[in-house]
Amino acid sequence: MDTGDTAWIMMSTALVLLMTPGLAFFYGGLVRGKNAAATIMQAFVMLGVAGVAWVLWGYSLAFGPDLGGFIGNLEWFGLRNVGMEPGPYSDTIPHLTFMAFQMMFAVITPALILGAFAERAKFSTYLVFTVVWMTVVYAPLAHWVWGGGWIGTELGALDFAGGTVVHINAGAAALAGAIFYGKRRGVARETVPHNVTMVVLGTALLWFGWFGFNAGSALAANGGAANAFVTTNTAAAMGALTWMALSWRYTGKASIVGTATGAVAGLVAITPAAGFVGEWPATDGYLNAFPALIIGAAAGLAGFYAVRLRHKYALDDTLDVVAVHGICGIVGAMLTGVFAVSTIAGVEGLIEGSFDLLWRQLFAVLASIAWALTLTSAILWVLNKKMGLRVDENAELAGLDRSEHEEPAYQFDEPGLGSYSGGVSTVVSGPAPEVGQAPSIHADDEGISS
Amino acid sequence: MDTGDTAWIMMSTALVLLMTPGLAFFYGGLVRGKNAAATIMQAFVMLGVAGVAWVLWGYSLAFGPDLGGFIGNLEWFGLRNVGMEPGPYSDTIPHLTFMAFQMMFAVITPALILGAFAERAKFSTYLVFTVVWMTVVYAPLAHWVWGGGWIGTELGALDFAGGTVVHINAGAAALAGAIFYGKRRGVARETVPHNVTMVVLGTALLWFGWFGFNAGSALAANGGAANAFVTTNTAAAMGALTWMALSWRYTGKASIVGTATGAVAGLVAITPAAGFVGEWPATDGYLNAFPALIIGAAAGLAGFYAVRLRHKYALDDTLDVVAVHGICGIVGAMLTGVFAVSTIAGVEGLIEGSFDLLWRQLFAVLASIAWALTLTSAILWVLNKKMGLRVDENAELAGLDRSEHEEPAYQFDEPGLGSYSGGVSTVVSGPAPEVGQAPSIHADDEGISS
Amino acid sequence: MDTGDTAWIMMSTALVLLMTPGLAFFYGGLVRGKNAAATIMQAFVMLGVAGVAWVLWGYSLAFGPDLGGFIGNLEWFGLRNVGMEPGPYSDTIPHLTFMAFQMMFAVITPALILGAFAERAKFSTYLVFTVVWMTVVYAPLAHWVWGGGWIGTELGALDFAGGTVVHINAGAAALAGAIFYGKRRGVARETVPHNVTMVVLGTALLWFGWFGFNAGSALAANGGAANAFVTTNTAAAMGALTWMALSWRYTGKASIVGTATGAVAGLVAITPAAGFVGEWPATDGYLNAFPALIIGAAAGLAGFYAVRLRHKYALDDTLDVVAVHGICGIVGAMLTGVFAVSTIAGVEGLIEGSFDLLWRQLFAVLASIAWALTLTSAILWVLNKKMGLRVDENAELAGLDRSEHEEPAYQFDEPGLGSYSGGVSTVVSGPAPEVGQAPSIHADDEGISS
Amino acid sequence: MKKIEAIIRPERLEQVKVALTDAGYSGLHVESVTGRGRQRGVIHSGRGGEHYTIDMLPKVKLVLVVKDDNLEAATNLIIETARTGNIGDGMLFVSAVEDAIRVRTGERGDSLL
Amino acid sequence: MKKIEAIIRPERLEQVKVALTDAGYSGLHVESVTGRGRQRGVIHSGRGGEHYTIDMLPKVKLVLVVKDDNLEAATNLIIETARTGNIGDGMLFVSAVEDAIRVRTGERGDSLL
Amino acid sequence: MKKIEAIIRPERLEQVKVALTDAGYSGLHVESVTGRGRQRGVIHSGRGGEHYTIDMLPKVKLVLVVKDDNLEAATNLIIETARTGNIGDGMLFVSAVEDAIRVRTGERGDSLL
Ligand SMILES: Nc1ncnc2c1ncn2[C@@H]1O[C@H](COP(=O)(O)OP(=O)(O)O)[C@@H](O)[C@H]1O
Ligand SMILES: Nc1ncnc2c1ncn2[C@@H]1O[C@H](COP(=O)(O)OP(=O)(O)O)[C@@H](O)[C@H]1O
Ligand SMILES: Nc1ncnc2c1ncn2[C@@H]1O[C@H](COP(=O)(O)OP(=O)(O)O)[C@@H](O)[C@H]1O
Repeated sequence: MDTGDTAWIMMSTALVLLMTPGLAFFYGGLVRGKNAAATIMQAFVMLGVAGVAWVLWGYSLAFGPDLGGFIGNLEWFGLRNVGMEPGPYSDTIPHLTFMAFQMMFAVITPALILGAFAERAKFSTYLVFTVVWMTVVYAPLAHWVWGGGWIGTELGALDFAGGTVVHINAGAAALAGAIFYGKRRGVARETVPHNVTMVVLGTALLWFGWFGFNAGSALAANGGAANAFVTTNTAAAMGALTWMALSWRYTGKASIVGTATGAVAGLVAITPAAGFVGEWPATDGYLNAFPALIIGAAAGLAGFYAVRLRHKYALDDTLDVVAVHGICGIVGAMLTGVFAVSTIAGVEGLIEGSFDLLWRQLFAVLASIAWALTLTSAILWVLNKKMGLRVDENAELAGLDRSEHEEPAYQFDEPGLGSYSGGVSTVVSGPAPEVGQAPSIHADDEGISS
Repeated sequence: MDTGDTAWIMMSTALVLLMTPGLAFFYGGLVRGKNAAATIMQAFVMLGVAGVAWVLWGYSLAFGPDLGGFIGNLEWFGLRNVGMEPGPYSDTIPHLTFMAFQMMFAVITPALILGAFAERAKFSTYLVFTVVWMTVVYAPLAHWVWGGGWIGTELGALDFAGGTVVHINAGAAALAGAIFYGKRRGVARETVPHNVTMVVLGTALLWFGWFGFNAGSALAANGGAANAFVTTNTAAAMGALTWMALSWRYTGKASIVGTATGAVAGLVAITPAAGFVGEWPATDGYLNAFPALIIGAAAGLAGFYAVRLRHKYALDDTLDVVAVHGICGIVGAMLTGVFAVSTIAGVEGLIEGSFDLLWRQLFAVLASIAWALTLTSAILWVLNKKMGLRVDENAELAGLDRSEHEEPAYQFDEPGLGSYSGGVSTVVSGPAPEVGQAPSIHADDEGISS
Repeated sequence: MDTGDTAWIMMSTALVLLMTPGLAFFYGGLVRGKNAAATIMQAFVMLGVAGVAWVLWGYSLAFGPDLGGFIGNLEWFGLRNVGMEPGPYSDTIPHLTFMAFQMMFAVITPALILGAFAERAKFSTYLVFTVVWMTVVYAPLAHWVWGGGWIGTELGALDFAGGTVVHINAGAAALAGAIFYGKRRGVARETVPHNVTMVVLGTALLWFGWFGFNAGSALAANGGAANAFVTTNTAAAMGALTWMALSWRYTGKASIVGTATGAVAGLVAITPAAGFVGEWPATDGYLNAFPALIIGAAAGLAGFYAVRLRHKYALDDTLDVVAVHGICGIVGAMLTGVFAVSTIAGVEGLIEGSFDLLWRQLFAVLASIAWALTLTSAILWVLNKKMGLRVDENAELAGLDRSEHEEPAYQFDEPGLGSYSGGVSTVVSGPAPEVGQAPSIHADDEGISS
Repeated sequence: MKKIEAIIRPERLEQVKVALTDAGYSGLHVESVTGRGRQRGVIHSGRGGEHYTIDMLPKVKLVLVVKDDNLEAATNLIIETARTGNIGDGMLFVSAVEDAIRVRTGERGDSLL
Repeated sequence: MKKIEAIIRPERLEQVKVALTDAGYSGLHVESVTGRGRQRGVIHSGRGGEHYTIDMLPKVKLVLVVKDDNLEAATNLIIETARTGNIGDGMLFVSAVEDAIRVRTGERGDSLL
Repeated sequence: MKKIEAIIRPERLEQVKVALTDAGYSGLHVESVTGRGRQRGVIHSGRGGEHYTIDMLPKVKLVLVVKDDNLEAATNLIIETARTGNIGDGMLFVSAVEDAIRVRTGERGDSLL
C-alpha cells in the first residue's frame, strides 16, 4: 500500500464522479429549455442506478474471478471480500478504491448514450434500459478489456482508460438508440441549445474530471500518470482549437458550442492512448507533445465531419453521441496503435515500425462495435415491445420536464408571470394516483393532442 | 509526516470547502427567483465569516487544550503555535492541515441552518447569529465529540464525520429557527423551485465534496479512507433511488428535486457511520455493501416521510433542514450503533450482538438535540428582541435580492426589457446613506405596503 | 520521486485548470446577457490556445535552459526531453507534472486581461493578442521570476505563486487594454451584472482552484504547502468580509458581487506571499493567522477604493481587472516584503526588522509593471492598426453573442417565444461563406446601424 | 365587450387574481412588462458602493376582457385590490373589443366572458 | 384595420405560423403570457410526493393586424390550426386599429399589412 | 386617448425612451416580443458549421397612451428616433383607448397622460 497512490486514486475517483454531472450539464445545455431538467436527471440518476448496481453485481461481473475469458463470476456480489487491503488489480491501493474508481466508469458510460435519444425518451423505460445495458453490455466488455478477459490478455489490444469499453461502446449503443427511438417530432434537423453557458460548465467539469479518468487509470501517482495527464490536456486543447477552426471555416464564426465539443472529442480520442503514447520518436524523446497534438487534431476533424455527415442523413442522434464518442473513440483506439511506444506501452506501435498492434486495435474496435450494436439493438427491441421507448406526442411537445417529471427547469419570475410559472393556489396532496397511471400534466385536461 | 496523507487531507479540505457553494446552489435553486441571490449569499458568506472566526477563536475553543471535557481554552487563539508540524490529532499531517480541514466543517454547519428560515431572514441579524452560534453552540459540541470532550472520550459514542456535530446540531437549530422566524407571508405550504438545474448542480458539488468530508475524516489515505469513500457513495446512491421511488409512488412521477434530496439524505445519514461500518457479518466479509445500502435506504425513507409530516403541520422549515439533516442525521447516528463492527470501528455494534453502543449513540443524539435546541432558541430569542430576525413585509414580498442586497439574481434581457432590468440612466454615487438606515428599494417610494 | 508529492501536484494542476472556467463564470456573470456566452468563450478558449502554445514553445521559453537571465532557449520545444522523470525544478515530482502545473498559470493569466475590454473585443484579434502576449510578455516574466532569470536569482525578490508574473502582469496589461480598446458605446459608467448566481459560481471555483495555485506552488505535500493553504483561505475570507463591510458602509446594503470580488482580491494579494508568511513574530509562533488576515483586509480595502477611483475617471476597465488584479497584486507583493519571516521564507521581512526585502519587492513590482505596460501597449497598437481591436457599433449593440458567435447564451422559451428564440424554420448549410467575410447576423439585413 | 389592461405591482397580482375569481371572472391573462410613470425607478447597488437608478420598473400587465355591463365593477375591483397608496401602483386602460372567439369551439361573443 | 389577439397553446404556435405564412400573412408578433380560463391549471410535483396545481398556464399571445377584408379568413385560419379540441385551446379577441405606420419609411395604412 | 404600440429594435429602445422623456412623455411601458415582417430572420450557427435561420426576431413593443392631440407628435418622435433605415426597423399601430385610471388615486381621463 502506498498513501500517495491511494490519495491519487481516491481523488481520481471523485474527479470521475464529477464527470457525470458534467455530462448532465453538457447535454442539458444543448437541449431545448423544456427538456433541460429531464435531460440532466437522466444523467444524474445514473449515480444512483449504477452506483447501486455496481456494488451489488456489476463489479463482480466485470472484475470478479474470470469465467472463460468472457465474464467474471458472482463471488464478489455485494462487495463480498472486496476490502481495505489491496486486491488483485493493484498492490499499492485498497481493493475498495479500485472498485470505486471502476464504478465511476460504469456510472458515466450508460449516461453517455442518452444523448442519442434525448428529448423523447420515456423515463421508466430508460431506467430499465440502463440497468440491463450495464449488466449485459458494459460488464462483459469491461471484463474482456480490463478484467482479465480475452481482449486484454489474449488479443493484447490496448485501451488505457476506456476507448473501447466506454466510448466506442457508448457510441455504438447510441447508434442503435437513435435508430430505435426514431426522430423527434417537429424538429427539422437540429435545435438551438437553450443554454450555452451550461454547455461550457459541463465541458469544464468533464475536462477537470477527465484527469482522474485518464491519469487515474495509471492506478498510481507516478511518471505514467503524469504522462497521461499531459497527453490528456494536450489532446483536449488541440481538439478544441481544431473544431473551432472548422466551424469558423464554414460559418465565418467561431462556434462556442463547437469549441466545447472539440475539447470533448479530443478527450475521447486520447482516452485509450493516454498512458501509452508520448515519446516520439522513442530514441531521444524529441517532440513528446506531438502524438497527443495529432490525436487531438484528428479527433476534432473526425468529430466535426461526422456531425456534418449525420446532418445529411435522417439519423436523429440528438446530441451527436455517435460522432463524438463513437467516431472519436475509434480514431483514438486506432491512433493508439500508431503512436504507442515500447518504452511507455511495452509494445511497439506503427511509429516504431510495427503494424501488429494496429491490427489488434482494429480487431478490438470491430469486436466492441459488433457487441454493443447487436446487444443494444436487441435490448431496445424488447423494451420497445414491452414498455415503449418514447413518450407520446403530447408529452414530447410539452417537453419532458413537464410531462415526465412535472418539474419545469426554470421558474424565474414572480408567481403568475413569465413562462412556466403561476401562483401556487391549491395544494393537492392526495389521493395518490397509482404508480404507472400517471396523471395528465394539466389539472383537467385530457392532453394536448393535435 | 506522510506526503500521501497530507496530499489527501489538503485535497479533502478543498473538497469540503466546495460543499458550501454546493449548498448555496442546492438551496438557491429551491427558493423563488426573487430570493435566489440572497440565499446563495447567506451560504457563501460563511466562507468569510466562519473562515475568519475559526482561525481567531473557533479552532482553539473546539480543539484547543481541554477544559474539563467541556471546551477548549484559548491558547491557540489566532493559530498561536498551530504550525507546519504535526499536531496532537494526527502524526502524519501538519497541524495546520488538520485545523483547515476542521474549519470547513465549521463553515458549512451554520450555513445548513439557513434553509429553515430562507426567504425572510434579515441579513444583518443572520450574520450576528452565525458568529454567535458557531462560538456558543458548534465549538463546544465539536469539542465534546472530537476535541477530547466528554462524548468522545467518556461516553464513547461514535461520530465519524459529523452526524451529531454537523447534521443533528444543524437540524435541531433549524427547528428552533423555523419556529422563531415564523411562516413566510403569502405562502400556502411550499413554493416551486426556481431553478431545478441549479439544485442538481448544488447536489453534485455536495456529493463530490462529501468524499472529502467523510473519507477525509480518516485523516489518512489508507484502507479506512477507502472504506469510508465507498460507504459514502453507496448510501448516497441508495438514498437517491429510495426517494425517487417514493416520489414516484405518490405522484406517478420521478421527482428530480426529490432524487437530489434523497442523495443528500443518504450522505447525511452515512456521515457518522462512514468509517465504522462496512463488513457484514464481520467474520468472512460477506456483503460489505449492505450496511451502507441499508443506511441510504433508511435515510431516503425517513427523510421523505419527514417532509410529508412537516407539510401536515404549520412548520415553515422552508427547505426542510429538520427532515433532511435532523432526522436523517439521527437515523445515521443510530444505525452507526447497529452496523459498527469491531474490525473497523474497534467496538461492537448491534449486528455483532452488543446493545451497548446503541445506547451510547442514543444518549449522544439526545444530548446534541437538547444542547442545540436550547441554546439556539435562546440566541434567536435575544436576537429577535434586539435586532429583529425578519425583514418587513414589503421587503419579503419584493424578495430579498432586491430588498436586502439591491442585486436581483438575473437580468437576462436588454436594458428596458424583461423582468428586473431597465436602462441604467443615472448613477448616484453619493451622498452615502448612513449604515443601518438603508434606503428604500425604490427611488422615490416609501415602500410597497398593502 | 514521491507519490504523495506527485499526487498533490497533479491534483493542484487540475485545480488550477478549473480556475479558468471559474474566471469565465465570474466574468460571464458580470457582463450583460447579450455578451455572456462570448465572454465565457474568451476565457474558456485559453485552455485550447495556451494549452497548445505552452507545450510547443511557451514552456521552453519560460523554463528552458537559461539565456542570459532573460529567457529560456527552445531546447524543450514540443516537450523535447520533458519526461516522466523529475526535472530540474523538483526532485520529487515528474518533470511533466511541473510543466503541466506551470501550463495552467499560462492559461489563466491571458484570460484575466480580457475583463478590461469585455463586451467589445473582436474575437479574432483577441486570439492573436493572447498568443503573442503569452509568448512575448508572459514567458519572459515567468522566466525572470521562476525560471532562473534575474528577478528570482539576482534581485532575490519573492513571488510564491504569481503576484508579479500573474496578477501584476495581467493588471498592467489590463490598463493598456482599457486604454487601447476605449469605452463601450452607450454605457454611462457601469452595467448591471446579468447573473449574480453565476458570479458566485465562478468565485467558488476560483477559490477552490486557488488552493492548487498557492499550496501547489510548494511543489510538495508538506508543511509549507499546508501553510500556504491556510494563508490562502484566511486572506480570501478576510478580503470578502472587508469588501462586504465597505459596500455596506456606502450603500447600506451588503453587496453580493462585492463580497465575491473581495474574496478574489484577498486571493490575489496572498498569492505572492502564501508560502512565505505565517509566523508572527517568528520566535514563539504567536498569532500565525494575522499576516494573512492583514493581507486580506488590505486587499479588500485597496481593491474597493481602486474600483471607486476608477469610476471617477473615464477608464472603461469593464470588469475592474486593474483594481482587483493590478492593485491587489501590488499590495500582496509589497506585504510579502513586510511579513516574510526567515523560518519560512529563508529571508527576513520588515517585521523581522529588515527593509532589504521590501526594496527588492518594490523593484520587482515596478519592473513587472513597466515591462507589461510597455509591451502590451505596443502589441495592442500594432494589432489595432492591422486587424482592429473592436467590433463595429452594430455588433457591439447587438451583443457579442449574436454578432461574434451567432450563439445567444440563453434560449429559455419555446421556439417563437421570449427573447432570442424563434422557430428553426430553414436550415441553410451551404454555400459556406468565406472565412473573414462573415455574414450579417440578420438574414437579409445590412446591419442595424443608426 | 371591453378590454381592461391593468399595469400593476407584481406583488399585488395574487390578491387581484383571487378577488377576480371570487367575483366570478375566471378568464384573464397576464404579461410581464417594465414601465415607468411617476415612480422614478428601482435602486441597484454596485460593488463599488454606488447606487444606480434603473428607470424602468418591473410591472405586471393584467388583461381582462369583460362584458360592457361588467366594466365598472371589474375596474373598481382591480383598482381597489391592487392599490397600496404609494407611487407605483399603476395605471389601468380601457378599450373596445369587437369580438371574442373560443378557439376550441368557435363560439363567439359576450357569452364567453 | 383589425387587430387579432389570439391566446393559444405554445405547442401550436409553429403550425399556426406556417399556416399564416402559406396564406400570405408575413407580419405578426408574439408574446409570452400566462393565462387562465376554463383550464384549471398545470400540475407540479413536489419532492414530498405532492401535487400542486399552478392556476396560471403558459400561453402564447399571437398578434396579427390585418385589413378589414381579411379578418374573417385570418381568424378562421388561426382557429382551425390552433385547435386541438381540448380545454385550454385558447381565446381570440378582435379589436379596431386606426393606423399602421412602417418605422423605416413612414408609410401608413392598409397597404402595409 | 390613443394607444401607440411601437414594435421596434431592442437596440433603439434606450434612445426612444430618452427622446420621449425629453418631450415630456414620462409614462410608458414595454414588452419583450418576437416578431417577423419583411426581415427574414436571425442567423444562428451550429457546431456542425451550419447556419440556421430563426424566423422570429427579438423586438420590443413600446406602449404609450397619449392624448388625442399628442398622437401625431409622439408618433413622429418614435418613428424618427427608432429608425435606422434598414429592414427590421418595425411597425407602429394606433388604436383608440376609452379610459385611463390611476390605480393609486382612482383619477380618470386625459389629464393622467
Ligand atoms: N401614458 C402611459 N402609457 C403607457 N403606460 C403607462 C402610461 N402611464 C403610466 N403607464 C404605466 O403605468 C405604470 C404605473 O404608473 P406610475 O405613475 O408609476 O404609478 P402611479 O400611478 O402610482 O403614479 C408605469 O410603470 C407604466 O408601466
Ligand atoms: N375574459 C378573458 N380575458 C382575457 N383573457 C382570457 C379571457 N378568457 C380567456 N382568456 C385567455 O384565454 C386562454 C384560454 O382559455 P381557456 O378557457 O383555458 O380555453 P378554452 O377556450 O379551451 O376553454 C386563457 O388561458 C386566458 O389566457
Ligand atoms: N401585420 C402585422 N401584425 C402584427 N405585427 C406586425 C405586422 N407586421 C409587422 N409586424 C411587426 O413589426 C416588426 C417589424 O416589421 P419588419 O417588416 O421586419 O420591419 P420593416 O418595417 O423594417 O420592414 C415585425 O418583426 C413584427 O413584429
